[in-house]
Amino acid sequence: MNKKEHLELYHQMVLIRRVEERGAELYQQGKIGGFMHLYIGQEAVSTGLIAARQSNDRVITAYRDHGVAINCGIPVNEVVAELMGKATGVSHGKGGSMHMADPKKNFWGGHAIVGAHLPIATGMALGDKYGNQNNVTICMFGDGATNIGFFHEALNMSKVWDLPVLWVCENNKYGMGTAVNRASAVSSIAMKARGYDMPNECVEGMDVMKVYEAAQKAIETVRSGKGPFLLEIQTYRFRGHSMGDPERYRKQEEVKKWEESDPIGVYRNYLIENKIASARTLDELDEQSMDEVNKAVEFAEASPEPTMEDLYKDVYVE
Amino acid sequence: MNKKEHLELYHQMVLIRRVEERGAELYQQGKIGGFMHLYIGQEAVSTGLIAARQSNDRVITAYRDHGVAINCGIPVNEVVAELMGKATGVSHGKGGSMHMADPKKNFWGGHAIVGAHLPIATGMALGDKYGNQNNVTICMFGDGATNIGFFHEALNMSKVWDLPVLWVCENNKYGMGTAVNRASAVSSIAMKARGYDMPNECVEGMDVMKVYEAAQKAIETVRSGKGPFLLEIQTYRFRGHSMGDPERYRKQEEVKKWEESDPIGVYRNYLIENKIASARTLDELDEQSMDEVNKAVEFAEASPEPTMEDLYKDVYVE
Amino acid sequence: MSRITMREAISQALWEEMERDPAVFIMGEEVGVWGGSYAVTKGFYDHFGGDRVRDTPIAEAGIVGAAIGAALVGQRPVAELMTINFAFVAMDHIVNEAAKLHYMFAGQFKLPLVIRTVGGGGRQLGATHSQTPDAIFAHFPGLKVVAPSTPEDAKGLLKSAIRSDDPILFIEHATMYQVRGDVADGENLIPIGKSKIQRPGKDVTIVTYSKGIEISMKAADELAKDGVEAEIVDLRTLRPLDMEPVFESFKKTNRAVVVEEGWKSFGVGSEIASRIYEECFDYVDAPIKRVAQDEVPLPYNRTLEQAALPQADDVIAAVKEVL
Amino acid sequence: MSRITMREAISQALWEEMERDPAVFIMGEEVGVWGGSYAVTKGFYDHFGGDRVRDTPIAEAGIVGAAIGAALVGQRPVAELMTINFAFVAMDHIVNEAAKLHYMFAGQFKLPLVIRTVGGGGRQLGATHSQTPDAIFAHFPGLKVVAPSTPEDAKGLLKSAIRSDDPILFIEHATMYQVRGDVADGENLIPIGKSKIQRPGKDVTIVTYSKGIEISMKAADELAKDGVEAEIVDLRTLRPLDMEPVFESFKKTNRAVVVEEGWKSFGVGSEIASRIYEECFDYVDAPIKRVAQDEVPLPYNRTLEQAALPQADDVIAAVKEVL
Ligand SMILES: Cc1ncc(C[n+]2csc(CCOP(=O)(O)OP(=O)(O)O)c2C)c(N)n1
Ligand SMILES: Cc1ncc(C[n+]2csc(CCOP(=O)(O)OP(=O)(O)O)c2C)c(N)n1
Ligand SMILES: [Mg+2]
Ligand SMILES: [Mg+2]
Repeated sequence: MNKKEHLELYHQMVLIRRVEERGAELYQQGKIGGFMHLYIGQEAVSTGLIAARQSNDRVITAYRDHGVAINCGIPVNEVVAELMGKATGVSHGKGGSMHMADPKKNFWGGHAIVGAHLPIATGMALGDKYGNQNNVTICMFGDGATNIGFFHEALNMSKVWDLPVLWVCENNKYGMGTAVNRASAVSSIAMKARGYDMPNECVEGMDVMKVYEAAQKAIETVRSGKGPFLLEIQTYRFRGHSMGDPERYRKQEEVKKWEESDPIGVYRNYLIENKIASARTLDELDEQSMDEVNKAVEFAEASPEPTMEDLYKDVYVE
Repeated sequence: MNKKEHLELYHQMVLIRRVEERGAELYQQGKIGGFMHLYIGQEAVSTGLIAARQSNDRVITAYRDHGVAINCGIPVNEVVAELMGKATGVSHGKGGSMHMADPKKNFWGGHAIVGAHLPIATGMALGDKYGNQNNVTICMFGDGATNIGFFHEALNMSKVWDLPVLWVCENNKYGMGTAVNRASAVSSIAMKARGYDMPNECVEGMDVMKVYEAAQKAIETVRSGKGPFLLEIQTYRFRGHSMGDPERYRKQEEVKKWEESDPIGVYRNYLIENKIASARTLDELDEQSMDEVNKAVEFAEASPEPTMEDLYKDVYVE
Repeated sequence: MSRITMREAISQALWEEMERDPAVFIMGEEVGVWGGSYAVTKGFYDHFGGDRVRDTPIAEAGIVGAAIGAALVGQRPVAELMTINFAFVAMDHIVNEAAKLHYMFAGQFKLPLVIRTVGGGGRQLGATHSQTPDAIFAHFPGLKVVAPSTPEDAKGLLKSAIRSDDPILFIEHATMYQVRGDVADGENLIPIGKSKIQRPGKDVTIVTYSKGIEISMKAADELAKDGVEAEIVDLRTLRPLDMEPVFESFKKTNRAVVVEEGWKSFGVGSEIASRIYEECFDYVDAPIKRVAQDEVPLPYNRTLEQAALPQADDVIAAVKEVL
Repeated sequence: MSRITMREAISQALWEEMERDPAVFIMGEEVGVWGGSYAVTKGFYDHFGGDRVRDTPIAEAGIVGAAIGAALVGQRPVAELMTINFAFVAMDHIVNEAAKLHYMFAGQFKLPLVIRTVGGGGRQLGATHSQTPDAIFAHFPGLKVVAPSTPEDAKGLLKSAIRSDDPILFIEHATMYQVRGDVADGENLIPIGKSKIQRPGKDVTIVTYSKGIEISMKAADELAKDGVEAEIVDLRTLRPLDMEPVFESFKKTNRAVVVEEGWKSFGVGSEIASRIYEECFDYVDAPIKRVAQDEVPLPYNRTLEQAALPQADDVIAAVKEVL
């Protein structure tokens, strides 16, 4: 990875962080509605992962999707506008926080029913294999999602048919307020691959470079026709599950502890220590990101709402 | 196991065989309707398994349930009457072949939605544990059923909560016409236990004694509070999946090959070789079984149909 | 008598029944440590412990299936599905197991089971999380479907549901937890399957339930200003459906509007209207109107979402049309 | 023109579309080696191979989910659910994913997806395997629901469904595969969402679809002997619902009976009746009658099952009541 690429990753991570922080404010002000799940603390996961994809590789995830959208190249303007329900949003204000997608960027959403997008990912890979397309489908989901039947059906099918899917579990230790070991028979999600005889790996997710390397390897394996792969990425969310989480299920010390390995801090140190970038360059990127987010909020505020016509549009194609 | 017990097992196996053969005839004559799934070839599985339970242990299975019903102690009269839809049937003619049950015999059915009874079994064990009842729930299902989400959710929950369930997969090599390896990522069903960190074993199912021993051990483990256990039993169905199966998916040689280890023949040899019973005693039991089945058919034929009142009864308790 | 919220009423019902009967327990996602995603079971975990307020994996079919099993062996589980939108994930266990087992095995099995869940739109949750598909559950004989509109009803009906030996889907409305109302002190069991006049009137019959009551009450207040006295019938239970109070009211008013939050087609209104025509044909003075959700998946944008949902104004307009 | 069975018609539609468009493929339980549990895809596996006639594990949510995914990336899958009773297992993917994705993402996703399935009672399969719950699927905007009654319609509608870019639930009736009818040679695409007069008449309008056509035709034959000419409207598609031919017919006959195989409450008949009253109020000469299944889970016993199912006699009785 060259310097430019490194800075791009750093930029994405900071941009995500700023969008999320600003989103939280806008939510408090009532300018964003619905459920909103912040990605703060997990930025290295999708940033490293998606940096490793080719543009023809498809990405699909759950509702915690703002970061993923940004990593996939959706302009921050469109992300913020979607949060505010505007016609200029990536889903034209009809999807909201949980439902961002842009197939042109090979980002297939943003899905809010836990685990339901896993069989869909199987199908995307099936469709690609059927059509002789050499794409990899990258499907992200949480630790909690590995306990629902969809996970089982999707992983099994992908293996039976040797489909090009990379299954990526973001293990942030909780599904809402339920710790992994209270909901899953095995705390190591990667271990679940054994029931499908599927290659797998578990990687530390606060370090974007580690994620990137593991993702590259895994995507390569999948692309080479060896069938699906399950990648578990250990991470942590610094904020509540969604806005308005009483957080009775964990101690603030635990959160503090994890914050010490803030993925942005970790990466910043890495870049400086390895003389890839100076503190000043990074500071500039920080400022630039803040600026982009400010502009995005202005853009979104100034954008029109969807119209009554939009309300009745797109129920069907025909 | 003493001689009497051995003869009882032999008797049950032959009785099942005769009921199934006679059932096939009655079906051809149009006296039995709906779907009917014969247990011929698999008799050793439920016979050995259920012989190992205590009467307070609960049994629940899928639609291939005539044999299981007989092993649980449901009179053959009631089984045949149910097949013929009579009021004297174990489910009063409302359930039919796929839905026999008698909670007084701790037989909880007879369930026809593939895999749907697995979460129910988890719940029975949960209810028992919650109520401090030292019962084991024995849940039987096919190889095909291990690919549906219900299996995953049920096994995971049973392990997370350390419930007293014995999961028993009757691996008869096919789910309808689909061979195990065409539907399941792993051909060894026992291996699926690994994803739940669950103790497991695979045992040969054409030998009732092997099944009995494995079941005893497994039930003991479960009863001792060590949580759930997955027991895979290798078996084979000699007939089609249900009446009217074109059987395009397997060669007759394969069936022939398996018929060489007919569980009744295997057991008969064992009993004679080990001088537990003479051929003559066994012949007598064969005849007695035939007689019982003949009487059961007579009983069923002479039995009344349920009434119009029954049609509207039991939609609700209240 | 005390004035409490819907949330408190439901919470009290659960608490009292758990205190009364050790066979009653709660299971579902986030019911325990979190205290319920709508805070209904806040404090329960500490008081009753994790066995009686059981947090589950995210596995709706597993949850309902397990509740069925526990009910079969004699417990009285209250399974919570975080929202009714996730009930589709457990659909087989709700409509094809819970609704069938008692009948299919000729009465040998009992399922004293309550499935509590939360329906309704209006919170900008987008298409998959905003549904009011109550009607489709009410389609299945063997299941009972209850959806209360007041704290008193919620408490009394939930207590009855927990004591019932039949499987019951109990639907709360996500936007009504703060609704306040008077609730009688002491035990007040309300029988399941009885509709109720929520507001007496003589000019038009508004038949509705759950959230529909809220908007219909608002509409009735407005209409009263114009001298129109609407009688509002709260169905409370969609199956079994108690039409007697509806027929009685209609025979008096000769005009009806049915109000529901879900989509109109194949919804609650069509059933109610059909039955009124069948039973009161000679009393009909004007076509019965249905007020319901526009037939689109609900969008995120607030303006659009509110436009798609039925509002008091829609009820008023419908009443004016039938008058 | 050739006279073929429903099974042959459906089979031909699939075959021809697969020959025409390589993006079309079939997936489902036992569609391949077995040849389809209702023999609809017999011979397909040998001709098209296992990639285009894909046997799947028993995993209905997985099947529909995978079909959705394949559709999103440009294929045109025909997913088969062995029976509609198993559609509950895939309910979330049918009504909450397939029906929502196009709208929720503002038209960015297309889902050229057909879910073929088989409904209906009358084969002694017991409560969980004998349902006709078509109405509940028709409740969801975003999904189209087609249920043909003749070989010609089955073929023409299925071909249109496969070419449509919308997700379509295509419901066949388990007891109608042997029904014969004339099918035009060559390509005959029938548009989705158009009702049709299956039998002209002037005295009463019978509105129905799928199996209801069979029993209504029988009833009409009987009624004709008494000089009653029933006009039968075949809805063919439950969503979108084309009521124009119904209204036209009703304005002529002023009397209607709605016939469906499923349960009456919250079913198809209530929707049809409600719409007729709404649109043709001044033409109504008698209360519209609904003929439907008794509200019990279907029992195994044949006599009881047949008693619970709607029969031609029930239609005749209903017609006589409205006349
Ligand atoms: C089928 C279903 N059940 C329940 C929910 C409610 N819910 C939303 S997010 C969530 C927790 C998911 O946890 P995890 O998969 O670990 O993802 P994370 O939020 O940690 O990223 C739950 C229970 C849902 N959206 N869908
Ligand atoms: C959810 C569901 N899908 C499909 C079916 C149709 N079906 C009935 S039995 C069966 C095969 C099951 O195979 P397996 O679990 O191996 O049991 P076996 O018949 O071999 O005993 C299928 C697909 C069903 N009953 N339920
Ligand atoms: Mg998580
Ligand atoms: Mg099998």
